[in-house]
Amino acid sequence: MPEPQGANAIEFHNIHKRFGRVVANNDISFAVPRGTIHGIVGENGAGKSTLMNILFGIHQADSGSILIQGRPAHIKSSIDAIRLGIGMVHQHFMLVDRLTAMQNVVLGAETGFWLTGGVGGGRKRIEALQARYGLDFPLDHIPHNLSVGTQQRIEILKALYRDASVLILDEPTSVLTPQEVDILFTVFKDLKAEGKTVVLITHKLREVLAVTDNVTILRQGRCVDTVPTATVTRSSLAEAMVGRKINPVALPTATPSPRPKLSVRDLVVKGQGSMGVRGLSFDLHGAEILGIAGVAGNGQSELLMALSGLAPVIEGEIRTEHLTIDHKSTISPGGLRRGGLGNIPEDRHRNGVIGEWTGLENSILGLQRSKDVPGVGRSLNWRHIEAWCRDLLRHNDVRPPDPHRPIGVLSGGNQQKLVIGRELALEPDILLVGQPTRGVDIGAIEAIHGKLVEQRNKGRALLLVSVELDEIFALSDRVIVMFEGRSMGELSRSELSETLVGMMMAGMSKAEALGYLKQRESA
Amino acid sequence: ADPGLLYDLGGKFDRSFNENAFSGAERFKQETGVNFLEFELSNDAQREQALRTFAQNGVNPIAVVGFSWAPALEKVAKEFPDAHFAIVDATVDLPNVQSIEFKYGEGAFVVGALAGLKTKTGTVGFVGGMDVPIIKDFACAFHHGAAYTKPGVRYIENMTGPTPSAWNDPTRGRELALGQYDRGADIIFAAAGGTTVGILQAAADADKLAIGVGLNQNSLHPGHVLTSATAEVGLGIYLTFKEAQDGTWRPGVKQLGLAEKGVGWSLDENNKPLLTDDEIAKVDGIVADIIAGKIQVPSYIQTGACPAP
Amino acid sequence: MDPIQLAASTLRLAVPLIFATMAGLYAERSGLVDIGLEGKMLSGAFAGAAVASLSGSAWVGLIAAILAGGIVGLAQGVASIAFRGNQLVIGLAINIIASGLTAFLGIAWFQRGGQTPQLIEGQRFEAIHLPLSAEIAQVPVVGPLYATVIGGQTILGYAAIASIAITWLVIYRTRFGLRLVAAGDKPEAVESAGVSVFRLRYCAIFVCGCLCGMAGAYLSIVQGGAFYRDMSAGQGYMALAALIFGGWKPGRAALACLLFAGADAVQGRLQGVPIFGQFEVPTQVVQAIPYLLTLILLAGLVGRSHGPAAAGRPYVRGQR
Amino acid sequence: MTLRASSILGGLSATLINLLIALLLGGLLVAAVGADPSAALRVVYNGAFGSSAGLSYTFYYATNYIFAGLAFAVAAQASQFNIGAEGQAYIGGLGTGLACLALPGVSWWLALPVAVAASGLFSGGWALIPAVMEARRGSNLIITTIMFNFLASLLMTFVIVNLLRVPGSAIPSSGPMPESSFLPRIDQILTAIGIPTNETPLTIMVFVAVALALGLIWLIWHTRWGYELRAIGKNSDAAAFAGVNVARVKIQAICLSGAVAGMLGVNEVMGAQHRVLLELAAGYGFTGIAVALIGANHPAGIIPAAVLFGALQQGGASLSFMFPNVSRDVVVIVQGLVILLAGGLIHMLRPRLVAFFAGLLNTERSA
Ligand SMILES: Nc1ncnc2c1ncn2[C@@H]1O[C@H](COP(=O)(O)OP(=O)(O)OP(=O)(O)O)[C@@H](O)[C@H]1O
Ligand SMILES: Nc1ncnc2c1ncn2[C@@H]1O[C@H](COP(=O)(O)OP(=O)(O)OP(=O)(O)O)[C@@H](O)[C@H]1O
Ligand SMILES: [Mg+2]
Ligand SMILES: [Mg+2]
Repeated sequence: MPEPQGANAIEFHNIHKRFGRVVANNDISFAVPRGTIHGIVGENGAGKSTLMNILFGIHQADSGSILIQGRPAHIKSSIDAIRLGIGMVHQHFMLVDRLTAMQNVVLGAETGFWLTGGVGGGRKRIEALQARYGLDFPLDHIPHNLSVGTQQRIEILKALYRDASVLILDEPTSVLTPQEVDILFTVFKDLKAEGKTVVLITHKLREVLAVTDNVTILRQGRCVDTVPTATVTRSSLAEAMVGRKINPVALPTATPSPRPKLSVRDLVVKGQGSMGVRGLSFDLHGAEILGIAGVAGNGQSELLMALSGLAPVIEGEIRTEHLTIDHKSTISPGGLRRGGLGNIPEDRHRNGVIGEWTGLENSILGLQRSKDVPGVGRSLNWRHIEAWCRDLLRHNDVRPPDPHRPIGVLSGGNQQKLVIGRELALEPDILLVGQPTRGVDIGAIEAIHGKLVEQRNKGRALLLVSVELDEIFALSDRVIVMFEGRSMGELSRSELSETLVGMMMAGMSKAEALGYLKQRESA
Repeated sequence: ADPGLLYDLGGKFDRSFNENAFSGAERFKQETGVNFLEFELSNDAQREQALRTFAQNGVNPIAVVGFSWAPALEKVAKEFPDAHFAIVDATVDLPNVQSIEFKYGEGAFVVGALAGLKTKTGTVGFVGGMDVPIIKDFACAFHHGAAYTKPGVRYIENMTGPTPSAWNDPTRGRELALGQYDRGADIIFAAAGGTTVGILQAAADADKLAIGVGLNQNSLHPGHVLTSATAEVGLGIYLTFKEAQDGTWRPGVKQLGLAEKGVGWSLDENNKPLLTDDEIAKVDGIVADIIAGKIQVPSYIQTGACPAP
Repeated sequence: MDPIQLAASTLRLAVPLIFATMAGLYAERSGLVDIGLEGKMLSGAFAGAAVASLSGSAWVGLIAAILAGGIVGLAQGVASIAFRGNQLVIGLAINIIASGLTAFLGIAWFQRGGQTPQLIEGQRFEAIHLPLSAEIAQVPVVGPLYATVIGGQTILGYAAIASIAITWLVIYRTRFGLRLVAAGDKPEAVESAGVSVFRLRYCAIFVCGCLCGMAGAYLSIVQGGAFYRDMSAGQGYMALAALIFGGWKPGRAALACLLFAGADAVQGRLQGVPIFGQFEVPTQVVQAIPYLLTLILLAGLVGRSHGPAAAGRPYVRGQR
Repeated sequence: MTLRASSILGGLSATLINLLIALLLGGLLVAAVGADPSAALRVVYNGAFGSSAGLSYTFYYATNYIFAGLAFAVAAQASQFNIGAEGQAYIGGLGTGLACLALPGVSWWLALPVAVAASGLFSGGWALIPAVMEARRGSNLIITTIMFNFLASLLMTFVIVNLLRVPGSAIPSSGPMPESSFLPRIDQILTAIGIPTNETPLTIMVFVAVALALGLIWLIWHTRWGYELRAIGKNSDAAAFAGVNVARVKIQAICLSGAVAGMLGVNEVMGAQHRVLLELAAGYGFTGIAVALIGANHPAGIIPAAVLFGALQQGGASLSFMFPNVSRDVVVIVQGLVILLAGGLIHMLRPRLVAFFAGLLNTERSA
């Protein structure tokens, strides 16, 4: 690690980077002062990850230079970056599911040839670091079975284990619960207090305002501005990023349909790395959005899987107008779709799109057995489908609206716009919505929220599963809080409060939580 | 015109009948100074093509090795009535084809008889290549030969494998032979092309006896190769080339058995120490009896089954 | 069937499989799919027999075999790591080229159809007779077991057993193994942890080649006593099957090798044995035993096994 | 558009350059055995393309490679690696043989559809167990199909030697097929229209092969079933989420792959050999894997790759005829080099060439 010179931990000078014809970084220059927390914001595809990947040696800049601790750095690979004291927590975690948490931390920084005494003597050091920064995780578990928040702590510790003095985090909070975010920010502050530097990429402006010292705004590959956080407001930041004003969606009053479109009774679903669903009942009516709140891993995913026909119902039943699913009569995802169900998956990469395919091919994924898409039948008429796809891309503001581009090269937000557009296109009666805005920029969030509310207003029934409380609060007519596979109670829109929902998410029933709050108020 | 030789799929150096044929052609070349053409197949479709190419180029006579050539030869020989052809191991009844057939069973019977004489454990073994009729024929005759000199002899049989690689898998051959020795056999007859050397190797490694096939393989592991059941494929090729050169070439069927010295058992300085004069005399007696028709050698190919000895 | 002899035969048949399976384990664990085991075995077998017969020493032959396997491995590495070729195609090509080239060189150097000269005593590894074998030979079970199963193997036989233990140690107990396993599952993670995936994979494919060379040396120097064209006879593919069967784990894969070898040994001994009194089972049915056994175990016991997640995917830095 | 054009141009030129490198290396080998490489190359070219008979042989081999390549590609589009075309074709050959033997005196145009159906049924059926094991039990298809190749060899040896063999014959093959069932040969057609041509095993099956390739393009890229198949191949989780019955489509794909391999059996039994021979698939099934991979698992790539392999096979045979020193091993090595360079090392030059053409096309446009 170089001896620090000057006041800046990192300086970017005129960084350029192109991918084919896409200019990802265009003449970017700014500095990150040592011992600060630095935010980077920008729309999807603005070039944030690219810049950080250049810093970490994963990509090489086409031109421009980087100074680390005041000295010119030639970062050819991550090995160089690590040697320079840079640690990175990637947007998609770099954890190996075949290794334990501890092995993951030690990987590449082992002390000797033999892995004796707790993977090369690393155990003691890890435990010390865990204690120092409050980064709790079980050392001998496989990361795959741990919550995302825990996985992230492993990643952070991995960087600290290598004596990182600069820590880069790419959208670390997009999958975290509010509690986990709090823990994370405490860690940031501890690091800052030790003189370390933190670079934070995020789409959540609230967090930028809460925790950063300075913020850099990127737009379409260019650096718009770098300013002290104290001088900006949420709306000024948003405007700088998107280039226009952002308005929260309005939720006009609506009357839910009298008969439920979807009824779930005493549902039990086997858990996959969590407890699963353990007896859940609710009704979902037309013209309403039912929000399912809860810390990730409390059975929401299993609920969605069962409702999609991907996980068997162990007990209880799911009933729609045409179908009943219980432990005897299973139904395939195809059958459910035919029964008028739209489905926005939680995990876009895994379930929502096929990255190597073009937008055209992706635009009928899941609709391939539908009778309502022009050109789709036993044989496919791609000319007709292309016309439909162009409409879809245009109506949903997918950028670029090119049906022949592989979907994988689009930014996450644009992929998500395509998925949502596709699932809404046939106006299904019931719509399952899982984490609709994960990793999506504020402009796109506005658009997506608008689409969902529009469907509700048209009388469709929407089940919204999200770990984002903001999102739940903004969109839901009613909210069910899930904890360990059960409902902690149902709240109407007027009852919603962050403290109440937070307590229920931690495992208190609605009655207990209300009682506790009343007690506290009177005290 | 130069003569030509077309090998079967096993290729020129299969340590078996193709190689034997090659050595016959080489002998012809050395003695007469006349060159010969040759071709190794890569697949069945090349048979007709190879025959035609040779015939069109005036190669004469054209000898083919192996029964698999019969259908192709039958077709092409008709197209070139002026060319002369010879086929080993099959009969093609055409006025311009000489068919050279070996009575392999007679040779196998004789080495079987020798094995029957020599076995101390009362068990003899047989390792074949693939489970195909010609190998069954060897096996059956060998078994009968052994039972002739040692009634009630125990007989074990193995086939190396299901694909043509069975003809060229000495390591498997060795293991199968070792297995047979473990099961009590002390003499094993190998009729498995290139796999045979593995069986002979096993005999040397286990200090037991084995019988070679095709060529005289007695010298490979002296003291461990009891004898070899030879078939003079090379002689057949040599003769057909020579006859054509001398103008004495005749079409028709040549049956080469013990009487014609087309097949036989090899006796040389390598295996002499293993045999007593009495044993040699007995085997020669059996040879004479077969030639005289006093002993009938069973034929699996004809009957589709091997009668119990 | 004498169980002692059966065990000894199983071990002999298992040796080349074990070497090749361990070889494949290194390659595949590092993220390189290797169907070129066959070709590397063949190269090793040829180099081993050729050099042993020229030099007159089995040891020099063995070293040549290891080097030949290693060099072919590195070439395969360059093609699949640096040039990011399709690993299946490269493996296939290696097998085909090795089959042709060994025969070609064999004919050029030794004539006789590419067969190398028969190795004589001293040019081959002999079975090692353990001390006291003769003395306790009379003790039932233990005596023959000691003399022919525990003892009675060649040096390469013991090396094969050792290769299982060493592989286990390397994979689970060393830094190299940790990184290797990680590179096969998530190379990006290894790179972001500051370790070169390329270097790891080159190491792995080189070790793989060396072990294949040893497998080949066993075929030619010990078993065949010479090199014969295509003498590996599909064992590289069987090794691959054993590797998958054993879930890419050293111990289990070695067990799979023993299973295949055992089934093969039993098969050889069951041929022509009348079952149910006089009824003679067709040879083909007996020969099918190892394959059927594998299928039944695969369907019944093993089920879905997950190999290294990144195997077959060329690693490109920063690709998403 | 320039993107697409430059990537196609780059890919093509990379393939051609690599092919040249492979041939150059082969030339060195030929020179090493004392033959003149340029003369050898001429012999190979003339042997493969220089005469109507040579051309016919080239296309006959190509027919087999097309079938085998398509068989692999069908399943590979669903990310299923069917290594079993060899055994499936072998069993398909049995189906063909039985169909023809059961229809003595029935002319070929009636026998062909029956034989195709029988072959497809046999070979597709032979693929069914591995397919079900893969889809329902997760048993690795590579292993199971390797095992089934061995089992096919065992079964066929038994059937041919014990059931189909002409009694009293030493030849391990069935008797000849009824002459009425022989497929019309292209040389007959050529001779009839005034181009006298030697008899070759090239029959109308070559048209069947091309038609099958076109049919598969339609099936895989222009039908719902093909769409679902490809979805499984790219991301089976997403496919399941989209309502694809993953297990069923996988089984269908693998069985179809087997049935396509069976057409190789039809070509060999009804077109070329007119009997059921031992090992009638003769390794085409294995080489077909390389053909498919070089052809990027797409029929449009498989056909040229198959012709290339056919030309190598046929040209290689001419080479061995003309140069006794050049053994068939040399031909095998050159084949291996072509697979390595045109298939395995295609990325060696491709990115550079794509970039080169992209630059070229861009400057042209701006000019
Ligand atoms: N490896 C790559 N190959 C081709 N294009 C790329 C690659 N990586 C990024 N891009 C493109 O570069 C641009 C910038 O991407 P980048 O990932 O840096 O955006 P981002 O600001 O991190 O977006 P997000 O908020 O969605 O994470 C995008 O247009 C993207 O499509
Ligand atoms: N999306 C859909 N909407 C309406 N009917 C459908 C849909 N998908 C399938 N069907 C019909 O439902 C029945 C059973 O569906 P199944 O999944 O078995 O399809 P299939 O008929 O096998 O289609 P394919 O032949 O393409 O596989 C069929 O008659 C099919 O036509
Ligand atoms: Mg990003
Ligand atoms: Mg269907």
